[in-house]
Amino acid sequence: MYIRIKAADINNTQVKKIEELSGQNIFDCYQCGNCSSGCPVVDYMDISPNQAMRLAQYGRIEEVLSSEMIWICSTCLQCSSRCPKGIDVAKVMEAFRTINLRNGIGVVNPKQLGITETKDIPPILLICAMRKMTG
Amino acid sequence: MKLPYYPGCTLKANARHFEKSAIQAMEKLDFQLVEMKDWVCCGTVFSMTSDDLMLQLASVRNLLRAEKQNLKELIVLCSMCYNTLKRANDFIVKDKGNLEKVNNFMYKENLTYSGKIEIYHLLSILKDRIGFSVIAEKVKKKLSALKIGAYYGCLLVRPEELAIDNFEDPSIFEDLISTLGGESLDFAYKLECCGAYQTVTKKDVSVKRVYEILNSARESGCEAIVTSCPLCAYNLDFLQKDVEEEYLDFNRIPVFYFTELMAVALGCGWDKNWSSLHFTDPEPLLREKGLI
Amino acid sequence: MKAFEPKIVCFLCKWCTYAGADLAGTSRMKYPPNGVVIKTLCSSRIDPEHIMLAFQQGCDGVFIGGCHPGDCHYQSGNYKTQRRIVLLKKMLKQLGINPERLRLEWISASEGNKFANTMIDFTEQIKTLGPVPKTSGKEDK
Amino acid sequence: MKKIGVFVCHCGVNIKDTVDVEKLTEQLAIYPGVTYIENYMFMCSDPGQNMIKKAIKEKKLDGIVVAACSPTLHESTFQNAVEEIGLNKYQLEVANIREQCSWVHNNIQEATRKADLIIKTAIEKLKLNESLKPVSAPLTKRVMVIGGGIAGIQAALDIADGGYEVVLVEKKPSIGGHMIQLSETFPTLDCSQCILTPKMVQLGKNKKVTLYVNSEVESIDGFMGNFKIKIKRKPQYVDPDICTMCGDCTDVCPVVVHSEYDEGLSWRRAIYVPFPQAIPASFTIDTENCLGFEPIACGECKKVCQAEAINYDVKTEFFEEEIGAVIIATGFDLYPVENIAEYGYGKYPDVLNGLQFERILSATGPTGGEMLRPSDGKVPKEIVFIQCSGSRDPERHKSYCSRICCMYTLKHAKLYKHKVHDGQPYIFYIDIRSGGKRYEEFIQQAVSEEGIVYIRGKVAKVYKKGDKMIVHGMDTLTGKKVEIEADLVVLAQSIVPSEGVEKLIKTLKLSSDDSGFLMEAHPKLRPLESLQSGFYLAGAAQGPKDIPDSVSQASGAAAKILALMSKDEIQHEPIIAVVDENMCSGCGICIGTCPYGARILDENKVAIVNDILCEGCGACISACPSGAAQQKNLTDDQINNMIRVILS
Ligand SMILES: Cc1cc2nc3c(=O)[nH]c(=O)nc-3n(C[C@H](O)[C@H](O)[C@H](O)COP(=O)(O)OP(=O)(O)OC[C@H]3O[C@@H](n4cnc5c(N)ncnc54)[C@H](O)[C@@H]3O)c2cc1C
Ligand SMILES: Cc1cc2nc3c(=O)[nH]c(=O)nc-3n(C[C@H](O)[C@H](O)[C@H](O)COP(=O)(O)OP(=O)(O)OC[C@H]3O[C@@H](n4cnc5c(N)ncnc54)[C@H](O)[C@@H]3O)c2cc1C
Ligand code: SF4
Ligand code: SF4
Ligand code: SF4
Ligand code: SF4
Ligand code: SF4
Ligand code: SF4
Ligand code: SF4
Ligand code: SF4
Repeated sequence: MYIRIKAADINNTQVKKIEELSGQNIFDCYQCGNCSSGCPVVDYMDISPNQAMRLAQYGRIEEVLSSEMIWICSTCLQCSSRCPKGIDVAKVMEAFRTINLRNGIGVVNPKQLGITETKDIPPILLICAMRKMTG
Repeated sequence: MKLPYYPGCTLKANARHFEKSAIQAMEKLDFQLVEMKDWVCCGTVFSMTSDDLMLQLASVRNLLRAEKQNLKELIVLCSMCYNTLKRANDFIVKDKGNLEKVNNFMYKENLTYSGKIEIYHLLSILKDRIGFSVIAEKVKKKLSALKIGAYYGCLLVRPEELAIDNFEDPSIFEDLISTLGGESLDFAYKLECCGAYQTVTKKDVSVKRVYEILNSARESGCEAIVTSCPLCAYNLDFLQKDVEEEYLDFNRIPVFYFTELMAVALGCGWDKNWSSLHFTDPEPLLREKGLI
Repeated sequence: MKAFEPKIVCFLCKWCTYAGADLAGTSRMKYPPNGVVIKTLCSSRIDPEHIMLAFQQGCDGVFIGGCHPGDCHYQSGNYKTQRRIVLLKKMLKQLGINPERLRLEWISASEGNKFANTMIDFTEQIKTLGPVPKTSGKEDK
Repeated sequence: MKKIGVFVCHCGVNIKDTVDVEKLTEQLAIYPGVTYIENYMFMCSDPGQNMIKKAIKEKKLDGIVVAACSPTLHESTFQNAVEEIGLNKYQLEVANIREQCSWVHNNIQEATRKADLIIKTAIEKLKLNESLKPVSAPLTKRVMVIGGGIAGIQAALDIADGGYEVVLVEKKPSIGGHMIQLSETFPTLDCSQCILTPKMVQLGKNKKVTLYVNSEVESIDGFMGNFKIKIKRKPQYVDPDICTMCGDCTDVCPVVVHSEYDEGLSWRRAIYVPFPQAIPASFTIDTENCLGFEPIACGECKKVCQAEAINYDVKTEFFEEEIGAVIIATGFDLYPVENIAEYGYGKYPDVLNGLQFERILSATGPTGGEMLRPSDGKVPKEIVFIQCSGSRDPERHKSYCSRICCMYTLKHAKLYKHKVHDGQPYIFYIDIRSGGKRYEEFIQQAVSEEGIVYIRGKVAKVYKKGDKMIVHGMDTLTGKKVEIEADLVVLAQSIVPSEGVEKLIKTLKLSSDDSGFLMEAHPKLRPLESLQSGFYLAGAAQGPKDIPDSVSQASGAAAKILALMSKDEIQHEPIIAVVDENMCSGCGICIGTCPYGARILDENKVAIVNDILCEGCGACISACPSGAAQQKNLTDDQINNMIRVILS
């Protein structure tokens, strides 16, 4: 329950990386919360999409990278379609995942997916999950 | 008339009835869906990272091969493939630099992609090219007594640039249902995500989504759901098993592909094999309504 | 040899930059005395021909000060000026005059500081560029 | 050639310590044109001024340069001094050798050299200065107010009080604007109609006021001080002077339509009074809905009207008024709910906009002031209010803050609590903006004592489930999604310029800002005036505003006009553009350049300048490709001579 805000963190290189990967300006966000209130899976998230945006504004990218929420986001684009500031929030979420994935961090390990669980699942669903969540 | 179409892997696997019913229904409308040759995976999901050209390659390879086969357009049935192919196409067409890089990478294809292939969803073809009024004339068995909830999910309407209709208040699906003589009922969750690939990692997320969506449809009086996405169809239909265990007030509800309903209405009848590809078998409902 | 002292003509809009220059004075800020001011009601009064004449007559730098975008006393004069200056800079280049010799800045009545700093900076810049070429066509730095 | 006198000031030590005034005097004495030169310790002092006057008289000077402080400080002092002795004030120039020389430089040699140049530029300019007179024109002492809301009413009353005639043009059948629809008003919760109706009556009775209702401005001619304005009045078919307000006609009228006054929540007939306190007090026939009397298809109302007030033969009339100045007070409208898909697109009867809720709260409203919801007439036990609906959303709706909705939403919640004691209001907000006097206290009191729950976050979706409205929102403070089963939802829709105002703006050749509100001449220093001379702004027409602000602006604009009317003629600075008609090629480039519409091409295709409208910016002059245009006392020759002298 304590954050040390430092000038050096705001707009640090990690924030710039997120902005570059997503093509979005993190500082456009004025914290209206519309992204979160429309998000269909926010009730399973540890931090909400608007909180992820806020943490990014403070430069606390690590905190978002290690959160569960970025993996729970199902890229439905509801947030992007409603953001009053025109931020493509889903792209920001994708940028967080991408940084993790490029560092080999993911939550789906294809080798560990059980055959019985997956045999009925359509290929498109499996491949999607692997592309979005295999580091 | 011939229409070149892109099936995608799932239409050859879990969603065989989607493809079959589409071909049959389109024949009744005097259109022949011709599968494009040498297609590969659509890429399954569009990568939204600005520098991830690698992840666009699968999509573009299909577009390039379509061009090689002298096609001008591709008709897509699966919402997911539609979304991925169309966005990938936009991504490289809007930025010449991207197009060039992708082409260079695929030099072995012996052709460079010009960016001129148009991607359409079958629903748009039905509405804009064939016209609902024309279809209405060919309906043999009106779906009169059937109360249907049109489920769009995310991929047909988001992002706004590729939405096949108004992205906040679409009606193309409902209009098709009325064309076929059915009654379409509005429900609050028709544009909400089904949980998508969370089914693989966090099934409980999808299960809750499916419960909420189907319940909302039920409460609005729907007897069946119609969709155009094999991913949604899987979640909405097959997860009903888990929903049942989790939520005691839940009642099963059949989930159709829109082409199945078209096939029935246009007089192709119901293929027994299709039933086995559903979890909640729609046959009893169709029988009850006297449609088969 | 005496060091090069550039001659600079400053066109200042009465409502903003002229008042900003006055404020630099009342605040006793210091800047080099190279620029001499011609006051206009609006920066949009300045005709490219005046600027060309100045360069012809051996002026080493021309400075134009106007109101910030949106603050123009006459609604849109500063936008008109901006468009003209962009074009003029291209012309200067063709005539072999370094376009850097012409500077446009938005300085409000409250920006005495900015006025003084701009004068310091601009004079420095012109000093490094050296005197304006006497005959047109001769390569400017 | 002019005989020029130069007076160099020491300003105590302020100039003298950095500029060698003696040397300057010596050098400049021999400068061409200079007949007389002197220096003195304090030029602005009485002895200083007398020195100038004396020199003018004795040396017959016809041009004066005072080298001293900035002209902003003492130019008018010296101008007055020379005028006293009969010299035109435009024959005086001030050379700024203090603020822009002695105070900003250290080196005496350099500063003196620069002061020398500054004075020479002033001399060069002065040589070609003309003697000018202020531009003046006659003034029609009548004022038009367009829009009869609280802003228009207040402005009209103030001007009439000041003794001038007012013509008020209102497009609806009655004055009153939106304020007449309100229940009680923040922050004091006094009854809106109780404070407005007396003003309306006062206006209706005022002999100095001519009221045109059902009317709009059709066209305009002329310029500040002398407008000719054409008004189009649609027929009411009922003569207000004869109608006794008995209401017999309404009872027999077979047509029933939604009432505008009740925002569609109740019904009225085709012959109706907009509301009981309407001014002018009269019935009106709404031709759009009346079954028609061309040929007479119904005619029931006329049959029963014993006073014979109804006349179907009245036609649309046109009037021309001569006007000196105009106030625009056309107010606002609410952004249509239909534009917001996720809140139900206006399709749910239990999703209301703020004005509809005002009507439900109002004792004169469709429910007689009882808190009942439209769908089934039940008392709503839980209400969700959604702020910023359509505001602060540059991506999809309006980018600006509508400024009044935070306040009226809280007022709504509070008034609701007063009516339904066990009811629960929730307000979704992003920020609470309560900047007015006693506004914040009004909010805090309600939060701590009235049980109103504020939830910080935007609502994503509203939908119907059974007889409840389900609201999905976010509480960004706890980071949790919230869901509320409400009985009623009220949207604080953004405030937008009133419908059709863009047409009025075009007709009057005014300008609007990027949101369509009328544009003020300067956001801070001239917020009551339009950029175009002779037009003034009041109320929500200029931007979202509450009643106190609308009234302040209206009275302010009225005061500006009273100041204008107190003169016999209008006058302004003569430093304006002139066109040499022999040189003008008629290309028309200058026409579009002028921000004030002061330039037109005459019948011979020669550009002319309207002296009264020209503000002297000079934009047209530098735009003219033929060199046909000049600015008085700042001609191209003057500027070029100044440049030459600087570079000499
Ligand atoms: C729901 C709600 C609640 C509010 N509650 C409060 C409150 O409690 N306290 C408070 O201080 N403020 C409140 N306000 C704000 C208040 O309504 C406005 O401040 C006020 O009405 C502005 O007055 P106006 O005269 O500028 O505009 P309006 O009231 O809009 O009047 C404009 C008039 O001009 C007329 N008109 C428009 N166009 C033309 C035309 N082209 N030609 C001729 N006539 C034209 C219109 O018919 C209208 O009569 C509330 C507003 C809303 C929406
Ligand atoms: C930090 C700060 C920043 C601001 N920034 C902005 C901004 O960016 N934009 C903006 O629009 N506004 C800004 N403002 C607000 C702006 O300063 C005020 O709106 C404005 O100054 C108010 O003007 P005034 O004439 O009413 O009062 P004041 O400026 O306070 O003038 C009142 C005058 O009355 C004199 N006086 C007081 N009592 C007496 C007496 N008994 N007898 C005689 N004379 C008396 C005082 O000496 C003073 O000269 C800012 C304010 C502050 C504090
Ligand atoms: S919707 Fe947009 S502005 Fe609002 S909190 Fe989310 S990202 Fe920020
Ligand atoms: S894209 Fe992700 S974060 Fe955005 S609404 Fe969908 S699930 Fe939530
Ligand atoms: S005229 Fe100006 S410079 Fe001269 S004494 Fe007066 S204030 Fe000082
Ligand atoms: S019946 Fe005649 S007098 Fe009575 S209200 Fe109607 S118009 Fe007026
Ligand atoms: S003529 Fe028109 S207004 Fe009169 S009663 Fe008939 S419908 Fe009503
Ligand atoms: S006044 Fe309040 S409710 Fe209205 S737009 Fe501004 S912040 Fe939103
Ligand atoms: S000087 Fe300015 S205001 Fe006057 S006519 Fe020219 S452009 Fe218009
Ligand atoms: S720009 Fe010059 S030449 Fe052209 S119409 Fe205007 S005054 Fe005449």
